[in-house]
Amino acid sequence: MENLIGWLVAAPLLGAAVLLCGGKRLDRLGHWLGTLLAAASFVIGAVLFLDMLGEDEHHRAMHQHLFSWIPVGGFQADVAFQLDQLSMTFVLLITGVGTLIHIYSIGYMEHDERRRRFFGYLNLFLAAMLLLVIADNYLLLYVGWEGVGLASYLLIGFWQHKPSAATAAKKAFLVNRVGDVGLSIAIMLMFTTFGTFTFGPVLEATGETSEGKLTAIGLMLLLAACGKSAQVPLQSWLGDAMEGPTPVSALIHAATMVTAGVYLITRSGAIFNAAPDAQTAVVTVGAVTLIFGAIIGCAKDDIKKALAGSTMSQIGYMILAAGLGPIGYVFAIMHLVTHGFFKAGLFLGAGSVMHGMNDEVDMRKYGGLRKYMPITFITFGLGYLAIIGFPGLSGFFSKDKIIEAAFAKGGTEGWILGLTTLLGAAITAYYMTRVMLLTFFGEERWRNAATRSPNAPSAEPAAETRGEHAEPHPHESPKSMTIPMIVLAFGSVFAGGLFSVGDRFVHWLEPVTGHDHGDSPLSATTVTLSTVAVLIVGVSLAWAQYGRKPVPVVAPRGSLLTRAARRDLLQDDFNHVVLVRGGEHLTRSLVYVDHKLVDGVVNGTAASVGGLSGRLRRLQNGYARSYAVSMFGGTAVLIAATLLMRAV
Amino acid sequence: MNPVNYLYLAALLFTIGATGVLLRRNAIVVFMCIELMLNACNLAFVTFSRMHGNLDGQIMAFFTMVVAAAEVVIGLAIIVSIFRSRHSASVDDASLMKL
Amino acid sequence: MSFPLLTAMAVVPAVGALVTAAIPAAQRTTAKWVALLFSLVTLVLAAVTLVRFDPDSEDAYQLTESHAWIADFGVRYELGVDGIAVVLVALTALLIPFVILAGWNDADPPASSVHDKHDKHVKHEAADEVVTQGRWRPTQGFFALILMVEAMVILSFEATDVFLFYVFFEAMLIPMYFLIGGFGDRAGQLSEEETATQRSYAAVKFLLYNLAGGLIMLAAVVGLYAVTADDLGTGTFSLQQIAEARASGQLDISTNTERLLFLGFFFAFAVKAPLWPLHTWLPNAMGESTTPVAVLITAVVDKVGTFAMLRFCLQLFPEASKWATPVILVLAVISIIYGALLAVGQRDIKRLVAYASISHFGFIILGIFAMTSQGQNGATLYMVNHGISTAALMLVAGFLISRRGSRLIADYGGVQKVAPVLAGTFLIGGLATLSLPGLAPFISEFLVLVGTFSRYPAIGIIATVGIVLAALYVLVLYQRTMTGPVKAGIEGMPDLKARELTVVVPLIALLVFLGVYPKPVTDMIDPAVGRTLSVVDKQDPKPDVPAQDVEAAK
Amino acid sequence: MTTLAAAASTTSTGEAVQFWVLGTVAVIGALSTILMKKAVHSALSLAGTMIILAVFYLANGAYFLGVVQIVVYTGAIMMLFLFVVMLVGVTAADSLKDTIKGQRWLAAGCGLGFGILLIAGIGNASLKTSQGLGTANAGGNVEGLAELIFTKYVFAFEITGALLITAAVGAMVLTHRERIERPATQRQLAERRVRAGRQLPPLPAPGVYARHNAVNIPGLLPDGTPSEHTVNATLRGRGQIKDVSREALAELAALEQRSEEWLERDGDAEGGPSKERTPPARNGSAAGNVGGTRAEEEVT
Repeated sequence: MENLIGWLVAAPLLGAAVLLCGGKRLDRLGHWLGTLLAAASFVIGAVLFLDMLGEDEHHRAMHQHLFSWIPVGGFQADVAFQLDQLSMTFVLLITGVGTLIHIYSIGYMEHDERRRRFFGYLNLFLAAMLLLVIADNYLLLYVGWEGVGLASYLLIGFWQHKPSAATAAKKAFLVNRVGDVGLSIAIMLMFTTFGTFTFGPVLEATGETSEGKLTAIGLMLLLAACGKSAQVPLQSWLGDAMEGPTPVSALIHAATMVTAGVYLITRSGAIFNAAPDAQTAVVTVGAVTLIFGAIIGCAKDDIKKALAGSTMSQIGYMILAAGLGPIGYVFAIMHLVTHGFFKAGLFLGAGSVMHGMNDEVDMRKYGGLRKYMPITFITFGLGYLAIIGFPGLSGFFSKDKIIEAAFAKGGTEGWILGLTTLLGAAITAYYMTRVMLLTFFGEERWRNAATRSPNAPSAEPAAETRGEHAEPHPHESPKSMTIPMIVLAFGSVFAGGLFSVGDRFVHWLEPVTGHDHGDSPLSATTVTLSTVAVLIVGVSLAWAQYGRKPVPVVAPRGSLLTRAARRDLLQDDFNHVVLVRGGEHLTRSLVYVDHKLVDGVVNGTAASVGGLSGRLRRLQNGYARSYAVSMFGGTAVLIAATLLMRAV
Repeated sequence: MNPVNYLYLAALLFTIGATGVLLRRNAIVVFMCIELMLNACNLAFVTFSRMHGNLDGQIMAFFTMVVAAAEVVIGLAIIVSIFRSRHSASVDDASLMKL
Repeated sequence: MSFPLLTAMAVVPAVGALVTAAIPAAQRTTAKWVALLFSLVTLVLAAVTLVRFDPDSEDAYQLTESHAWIADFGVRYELGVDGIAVVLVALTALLIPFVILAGWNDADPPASSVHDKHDKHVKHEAADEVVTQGRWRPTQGFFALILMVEAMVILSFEATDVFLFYVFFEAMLIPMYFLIGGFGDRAGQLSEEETATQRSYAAVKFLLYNLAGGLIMLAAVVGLYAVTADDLGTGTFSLQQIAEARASGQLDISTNTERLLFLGFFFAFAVKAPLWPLHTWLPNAMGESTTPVAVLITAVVDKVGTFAMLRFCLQLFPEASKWATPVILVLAVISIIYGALLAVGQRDIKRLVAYASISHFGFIILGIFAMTSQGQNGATLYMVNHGISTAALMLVAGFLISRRGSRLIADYGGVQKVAPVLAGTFLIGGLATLSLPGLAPFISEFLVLVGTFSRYPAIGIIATVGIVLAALYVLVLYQRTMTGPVKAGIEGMPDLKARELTVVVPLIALLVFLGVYPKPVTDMIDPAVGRTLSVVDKQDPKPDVPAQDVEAAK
Repeated sequence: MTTLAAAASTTSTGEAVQFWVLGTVAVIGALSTILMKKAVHSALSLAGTMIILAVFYLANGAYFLGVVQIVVYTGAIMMLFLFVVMLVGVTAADSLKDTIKGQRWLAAGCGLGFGILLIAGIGNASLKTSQGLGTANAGGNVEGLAELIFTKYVFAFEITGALLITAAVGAMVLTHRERIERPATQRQLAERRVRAGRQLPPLPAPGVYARHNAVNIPGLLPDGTPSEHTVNATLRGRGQIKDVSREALAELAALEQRSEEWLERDGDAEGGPSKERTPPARNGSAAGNVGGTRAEEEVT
């Protein structure tokens, strides 16, 4: 049974290899192959899951050792897998959602001539992501870590002929690379500290080491997590990443890859538990991002960017939860899973809307679409209710638990965190309601929005193929797209309940992450009530602003905060001014220095030698008499010398 | 008076001769200067032989003369042939050593 | 006395060079095939050597050969390979066929070259070329020189006699000089004359730099002889003898002498493996020469420098090496960052790769002088991987350049749309250069970093910045050339041809394989590195909480 | 006896006087050798110096050498020099202004330093005692030398002889002009001249016919100006050309003036003409003849 673990990765990897190397002859059925292999890996995951359920909960972890990877002196890295409950959760989420999105993409990418390659990349992503979660040591995890980075790079830049896409892809990879540096340094620290970087030994050995080292490791891991999970200060790439095709945004930048950071922190729980300072850092990052993302989400008019903002803030929740230690790990993962469902659903819904609206992304040019695309409306709506935490839906359970845990952290810290999370919940409710209202309710602004700017921020090339007509004809998407949405909608409705009834999920993960209920200053009910209260506040605010009065097609100038938020709270400008400009100047000047200084010194010496020899050459003027002079002078010198010697 | 004075004279003549070699451009004159130097040496030899009271110095002078004769013969011959080819007896005109 | 495998491996290409050069001007193609054939034979021999080599045998050098050469000066013709050398020899033998294949048309008379911008110019220039240098046979010369270089490089990898090594270390320069100065890719933005002057400038610069290094080294070599002559009675150049004498304490060099000698050797090697600030010859040389030659320079010839640091600097002068370590490490780190930053600033594809190589050589040297098993294993592995990855990237870049006839990044754009395979291979080469996990260079780079970090944390951390910068210059290069709207002059650019694919695909396959399963190579290298470290008597720093012990405790 | 005395180690005052006087002269001669503009003058002053040296040899008891010096050097070698000077036909004065920059000062400096060094050397060499040649020359100076030459230095002597012979042969070889190609025939020469395109006819003879016929006098062109081609290049080089074109014209002018006078006093013709005719006759030149003929006409 354990030998199956490898196949989780192998199947999609095989698919990627075949699809990318296969060439044109695979164009016809390439997408089916890709989907099939994704599904296959889901089936394997399911089988392993059942098998795992068979075991008693403390011996559920499975291991598979393939081969010794880098055996160098004391440095022993193996290609070995570890599949415990935590990994299993991810495996199911990744393969499940992944498969659905493969199916969705069949319809979505129908008109793209490079669909085969798209599926190749998707498979590559699945492989890397699975490797990331089932690796049994940090180095192998690192491979998956960068692998998903590569896949995301390829997929964001899938429409490479669009400079914006190419740039966004590059940005994403670079920012991630910064995070990766953190991870690699963390690994080095582990190696120097523990002499190994396999999960088991490292996490067991944490007790013996100084807290300082652990804090350092923890912070480095946090840096990595920030990069991958788009947390402040490395969040800037996520918004641009929306340049990629919508399924990609749904799979990679909502459901799975961006949550890798949460996985990393949860996986390294032991380290963080032993390093409170690192935990504080984690919590702070989470809290900041939570609000940060939410604010951005409120201001964006681009539907995908708005959702991206919300992703940021939701992951902020998870990171925060993970930062709370044993109180929070379980809920972090739980929220991660539910979020995987409803956010993927929302994105697919958004994709479906754009599909029907000639790839218009500006929500101000939507409106009243519920009549035209009912299925999308319903699924999207369920997703919406889930994310704002409407009682009974999955988002409610997971988020509520996180808020509780935040309070349970105790002390002023607990209060701050708790209130932050509550505020976050309110804002979430606000901006999601905004999205909902702008898209599906109100009058049909796309009618009078006669002409759209030919190049909308993320016009997808498919649009050109479909031809630009002044007025879009909203229509429901094909089955291949709606079915996955429906499935995900189910997930987003019931998953939460399923997990939290009788704390199933807690018990499931406890052996891996450990769990304890903190001592919450507030009772669960009060928290729940307050959550609902802020939820209502948020919704009603949004209703007051967008539901009652008509929405201007052209965005109003808005307050300072709004404008800042539209520009991702000036993060990009900062990067541009400080990093890009500065970098350019640095390199330019260095090129100059290299040419003039380092090279100049050498050339200078060469020139001087040449000049000297030129001067010496003049002495050889070919006149016998001047040679005679030198001879004569030489003789004189000799005589002088002899005389001196005799004198001495 | 001490015969050493002859030596001083010889030195003086030798130096003059040498300077002449450096100064003049006419090959023939240069040759004469060389002769002058040789003669100065001869004078020195003779003086030495007188001081040491044996004739070896004079023998040396004798040989010097002979060799000088031979040298002059060849040298002048060379000058003549050079003059034939280059229509000039100037030393500087023969500055062919420079590329 | 068994079959002299090592000698054979050097003799075959040398003979090949002579044969190729002897082929009459008319049969250009035959010359190419002959050259390829000989290089392949060498490759086979190298394979045999790899098999015959026994990683875990006791003695330092295997397959040794030893004959008296210049008895009066104790110079012997001594060959022998340790794990490191054998791997590098194999690398050389492996790369040369690809270089030859890649340069298949580079040395043809320009008239026949596919070319767009200087076309007329080149044609008429070719015409009078035919007129003027009637019997000059560029093609034959090109391939003959390449084989010559191969022979010399292999010998200098195998030589265990310092003097013998020195001879080939220097002799290498001559064919390289002609390769750089004689054959340019006709892709300069300037007129033919200007490019010619540029090329000769580059060639002379290359020669002067390396000669300067070499001469200083010569002084050191003589000094070494003098020292051994003093202590052992009879002077010797043999690595083994000196090492033994050192071990037995029979030979003890005074600290200052040792340091001076070390510096003499190191300077030469630092020039060869361009270490900041001695690097400036590399961009010119690589920029002006044809891509195969550029590959030859950076992937093969420069390796001799780093290899020699490992074999000679460390083993002959352990104490001095330790003494110089801090400075060298700093220089190496500077090389890493500096090279990467300049790569970002380049406008010329080949120069960009050149600066990237400088950065990578910084990593190699860093690994060597970190004096940890990870570091040195990583460094050696790095030599191999860097050879392969740079070859892949550079050769693809060469194909690209030959298509467009320009080296400027600005002239490209949207290639990915017209020539997807080319773009794909280019991307993979680039990803290898930025050492993406799963491709070979990642392992070596990570090993170097770990090795450095475990002894010098600060330096290790600074070096990791190089990773980000690498990503930056590679991706910027890829974005500017391959993505975006199709630039003028790119439309209708043909995709990779069969010959080019045969060059690139094996390299990429190798990259992936070594990235996933480097064990065969590391098994070769590890014992040799262990031996080197024992000579320097350095142990890896122990982890403060060995996790194994913890488990044992449980 | 006196000679022996002169050869004695203690130098007599007479010798001292001789030394100071002749020494000065010798130095002056040497200086003029290197300072004279014309090679001939240098040669002569050198000869003078050598004779003085010969005297000094004698004074130092080297009778044989003294004689040899006079005979060989002053007699043979210097004459050889003079011959060469003449042969080369020295483009006489080679100016002393130096072609090589600073050469003169360099040379002077070197010479001075060198001289100082030499003299200093001799000065601090301990050469106080000097036993004369009395004993050595006891059996006669020439015999003494002969004894040495034919015993101790015999090989050197023989070799020197060989050297001399070689030198003689060498001189001959060098100076003997080897004909490489057949001498050009007259036709070839003519053709060459035509091809060269200058001076087709043979060079004009020197001298002004019937008046001057010396080689150093250029012939006159029709317009009365002297022609360069008529005189030997060497002479021209030496600047030893005697230009007579002016005086011929002057004489013509004078004659005309005189004939004026003739025409004035026509009456008396007795004896006068004979007296008058002499001056033109004195210089038997063309002008003179003209004058003469005219005179005869006048007579008849």
